[in-house]
Amino acid sequence: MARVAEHAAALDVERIRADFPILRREVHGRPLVYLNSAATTQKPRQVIQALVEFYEQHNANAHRGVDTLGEEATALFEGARAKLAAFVGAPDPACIVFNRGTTESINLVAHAYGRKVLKEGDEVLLTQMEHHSNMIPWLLLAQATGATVRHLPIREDGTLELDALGSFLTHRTKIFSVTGMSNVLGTIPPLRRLADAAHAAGAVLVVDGAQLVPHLPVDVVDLDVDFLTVSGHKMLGPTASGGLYGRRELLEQMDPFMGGGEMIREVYWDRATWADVPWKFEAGTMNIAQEVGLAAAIDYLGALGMENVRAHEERITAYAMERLLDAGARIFGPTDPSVRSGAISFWFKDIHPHDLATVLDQEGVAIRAGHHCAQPLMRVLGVPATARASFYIYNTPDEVDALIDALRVAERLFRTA
Amino acid sequence: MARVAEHAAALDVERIRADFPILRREVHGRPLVYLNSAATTQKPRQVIQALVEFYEQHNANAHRGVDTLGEEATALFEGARAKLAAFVGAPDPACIVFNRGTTESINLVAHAYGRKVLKEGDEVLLTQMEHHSNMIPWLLLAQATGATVRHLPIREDGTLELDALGSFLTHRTKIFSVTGMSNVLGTIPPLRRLADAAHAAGAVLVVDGAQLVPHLPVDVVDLDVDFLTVSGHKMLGPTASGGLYGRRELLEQMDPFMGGGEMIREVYWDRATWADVPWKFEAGTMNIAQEVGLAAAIDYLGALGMENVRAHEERITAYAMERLLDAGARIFGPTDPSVRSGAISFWFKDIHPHDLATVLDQEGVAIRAGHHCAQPLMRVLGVPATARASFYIYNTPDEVDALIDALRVAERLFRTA
Amino acid sequence: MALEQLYQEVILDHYKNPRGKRAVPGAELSCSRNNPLCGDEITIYAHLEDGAVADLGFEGSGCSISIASASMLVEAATGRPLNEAQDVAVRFRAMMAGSVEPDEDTFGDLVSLTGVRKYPARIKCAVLAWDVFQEALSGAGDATGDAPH
Amino acid sequence: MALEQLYQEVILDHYKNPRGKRAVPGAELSCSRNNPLCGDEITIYAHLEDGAVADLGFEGSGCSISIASASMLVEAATGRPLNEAQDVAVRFRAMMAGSVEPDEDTFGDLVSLTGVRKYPARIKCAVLAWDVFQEALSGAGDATGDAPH
Ligand SMILES: Cc1ncc(COP(=O)(O)O)c(C=O)c1O
Ligand SMILES: Cc1ncc(COP(=O)(O)O)c(C=O)c1O
Repeated sequence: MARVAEHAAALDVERIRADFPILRREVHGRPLVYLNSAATTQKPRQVIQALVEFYEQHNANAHRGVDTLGEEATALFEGARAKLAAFVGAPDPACIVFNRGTTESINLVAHAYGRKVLKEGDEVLLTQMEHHSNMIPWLLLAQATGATVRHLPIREDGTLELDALGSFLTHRTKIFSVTGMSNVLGTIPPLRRLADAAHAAGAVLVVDGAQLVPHLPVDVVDLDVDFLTVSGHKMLGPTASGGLYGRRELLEQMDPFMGGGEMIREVYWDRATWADVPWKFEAGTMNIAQEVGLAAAIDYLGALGMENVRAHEERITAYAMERLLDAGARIFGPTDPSVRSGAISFWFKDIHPHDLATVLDQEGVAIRAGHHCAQPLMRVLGVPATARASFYIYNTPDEVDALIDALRVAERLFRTA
Repeated sequence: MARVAEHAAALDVERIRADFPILRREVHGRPLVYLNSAATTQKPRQVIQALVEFYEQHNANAHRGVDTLGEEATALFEGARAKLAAFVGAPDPACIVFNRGTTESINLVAHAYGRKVLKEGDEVLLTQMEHHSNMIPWLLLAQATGATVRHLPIREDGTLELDALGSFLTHRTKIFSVTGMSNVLGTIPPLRRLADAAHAAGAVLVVDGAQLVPHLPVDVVDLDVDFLTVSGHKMLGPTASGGLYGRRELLEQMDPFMGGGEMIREVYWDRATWADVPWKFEAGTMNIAQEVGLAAAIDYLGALGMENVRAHEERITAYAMERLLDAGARIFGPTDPSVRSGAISFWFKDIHPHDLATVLDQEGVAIRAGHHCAQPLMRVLGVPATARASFYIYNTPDEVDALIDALRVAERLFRTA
Repeated sequence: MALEQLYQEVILDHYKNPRGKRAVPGAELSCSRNNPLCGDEITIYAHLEDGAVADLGFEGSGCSISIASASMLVEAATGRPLNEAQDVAVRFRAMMAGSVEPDEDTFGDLVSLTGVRKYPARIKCAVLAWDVFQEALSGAGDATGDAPH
Repeated sequence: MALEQLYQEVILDHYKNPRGKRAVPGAELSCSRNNPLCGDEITIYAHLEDGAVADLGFEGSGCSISIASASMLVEAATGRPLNEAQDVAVRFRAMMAGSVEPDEDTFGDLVSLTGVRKYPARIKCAVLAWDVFQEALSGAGDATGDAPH
């Protein structure tokens, strides 16, 4: 990780900020300080413009027409697929299935791969720090198949208990699904090592890339992962954009997920055959404009360079952690910025995170408070909820200062008299 | 139907056209004549602007934050739900589940209702004129449950063979799923009658509203349907907008469809409980901006008045059918414009629809050619494909003339020497 | 200023010194519920005598609004006949929904919670204890899936 | 004008008077495939003798481009040794993909199909018969799910 930072160029954050119209907004009379990019990122004008241009110039249904608009829309949609493939290092655009994001992608894998592969007595391995979107689909799958779901523990410092891997990842494990970057703790697990271990045990490795893909350079071939999910809305793209990378042989073996128009080859009253991958998994009218918008987001990130994105976040995370600790906050997860993400969960002066978020909002500072869709992890951490500040390419050290100032306001308000 | 047209006000089509930026486009040097709204409609600036405004002013994840942006995004998203509920006459916004459109909605019902209810020997009744999106999910369901899928025949004139209803809809039928308006034939089945028959047989009625909802006033209570699907992209809304109306008691009984964040109440390692409807069916980050865009589309249609929309389409359909028949086209489906939609499938001078569409495109006229995601219906009609022109609020009689002129060009080109 | 209106003295006081924050010995009615947005959880215990709420208490963890509201609930409902207590709950919810005006005589300290009305995401915090209370009174607590875990 | 370039005389001629539009008696190889976009379906029949394509024919319905292309395929491949026939197919596909330049000597009438390259959605029509032909030659026709129905 440290290597990334060394040869990285600094982002021109002022210029970046100028691309995000919403950052000129005021909240309660204060300039918006948006520290909630782990929930969803803001969108640059280039992405918004791509949507406008699609709807004003090229809007049509994809893969259905021989008319000019239809061909343009198809070319833009398939062009977006090639861009996303290149962005994650996929060898072939056919390995990219488009859909709404990580949640739909994991449901797709659980349904189309899991139901085919799992039998009673088999196991799905998760970790203790998964998002509900990487838990519930497996729970439902386990109920449907008689398989069992297990959870690799985390250590005190918020990293995975890798010493226990051998006893959790066994010949019974058919699927190992793990976050590439924890949305609560910021932890970045050693994916290549997990992939090797999974493969040695005869399991596939599914990576929840919701937080990973927006924040780190990713190469599915280097990492040797079998599935990787992408949430477009967390990487400057529109809501309802994103998809799933899958190893081609696996995608080809899999059953369809949803049925409908376009995912078929031939349909008879009582049977049907399926289209080639990836279209086998794309039923009905897709999120065409959204994926075209995501392509613009990928262009934007590509121009910045993902190594530089990462270096910027590492710097701002280091500064934020220092100031938060100084201010008396308790931080959950690894404390070394070079091995973690810029999503910082904390607990401050025994003020309930909900109260904290409300007070901060009055000061213009948007953070997230709650269980972050990770209720079981909250129980492990021994708190009902945490406050979370998270950073992206448009955040500045001044905004960290604004966060700290706002925390002081909350402290004064809630100080026990 | 005739009643609707009588007291309807004429649409100010020139003013409407000015709202659609894409209609100023040229194709091969000719003004675009877009006659493919049954595939997807164009978008007015009001809808595009709603998207821009969302991303520039209010973008945040819904239902997750106590910050100002989060509350604004949530209010806009839930406001869109209330608008869609009112638009289809749903008694309560909680009856509206958001998702990508008709295909996802039918998959949801097949999965969350069908898998719960169907047993071996049970039947799902469809008709011969369904879209693949209203066939494949039931085929997959039948494979998973051992149930059988049957198809109510159509008559020569493209209407349903209602005399056969009694023998197809029996005590074995648990689900009757029918299009509200055929995308190939234009047929509008008598939904209330079908609902009554379904209920008398102890089945639920699912209506594929992809074509219906954009083109006719709809009231789910009057029609007494149990489920109705909505495709936002076919009614001026963004791609990836729309959803499902479901009778509340049914939604409450149903299992979840996809699992993930937000659709839960409490999550433990080995079990979970679900959120109230409709959120039980909305996992992960939803299509927030898209539903907000759909709300703007509903406002737009509401201001025009759906009765006036229908009256306009009836008039232009009558004119188009007259001119097509004059020109020597063979039209599939009912020929009385007052009982059908403005989607007109035809066969012209034995020119293959694909060739026809290519020639028309050169003349600026966009139509659809193919099997329209209804391969089995094509076999019933005895053709490999049809050409289809379809109309919406922005189409004019002049555009019908342009279609006819372009057909003449094709005729000259393909005339047997 | 807005913050002081939300976090009024009386709210912070109830938060820091909650009334009746204890399990009630011999409570016939008890019920637990969580707020899925934030994970807050409140359990209500009620002991009835002669058709009145003789003793009332709560346990749980939550933000200042949810704890203060629970504490005020204990004050407002203890000692009341069942139907009166139920009535207060109904009217409090109406006040939070904006359909009933706050009135010091009826609502006492509870009036201070109307500041929350401007924060839609926090209204759930203010009514959480009341949800649980109403469920406990209806005896429904055991039948639903929301029993204490 | 663009239309005339797409629908050249020679294409329309092959469309209206397709060569070899018939089942081939005694064909050892046959294969069927459809274009899922439009429903067009082509079946190819080939009879081999001494390692050469002795007789070739097709049946099916389709647009002018797919029928003309099938007809030209019959002309181009009949009589050729298997490996040469396979080679024509590979080079035709390369020409349609734009990676090989059209050349009248090699391709004959097939050159007329390069007008289709400007219409991405129609390229599938032009190569449909060739897909089926290659599949038939590879003997794979029976193994896939794409056998005639
Ligand atoms: C780690 C993680 N996994 C999954 C998700 C869900 O992803 P999506 O919002 O794309 O469904 C999120 C974000 O909410 C996340 O942070
Ligand atoms: C009758 C009918 N049903 C279903 C669909 C599929 O709907 P969607 O595109 O919203 O998935 C369509 C349109 O493609 C349609 O016309």
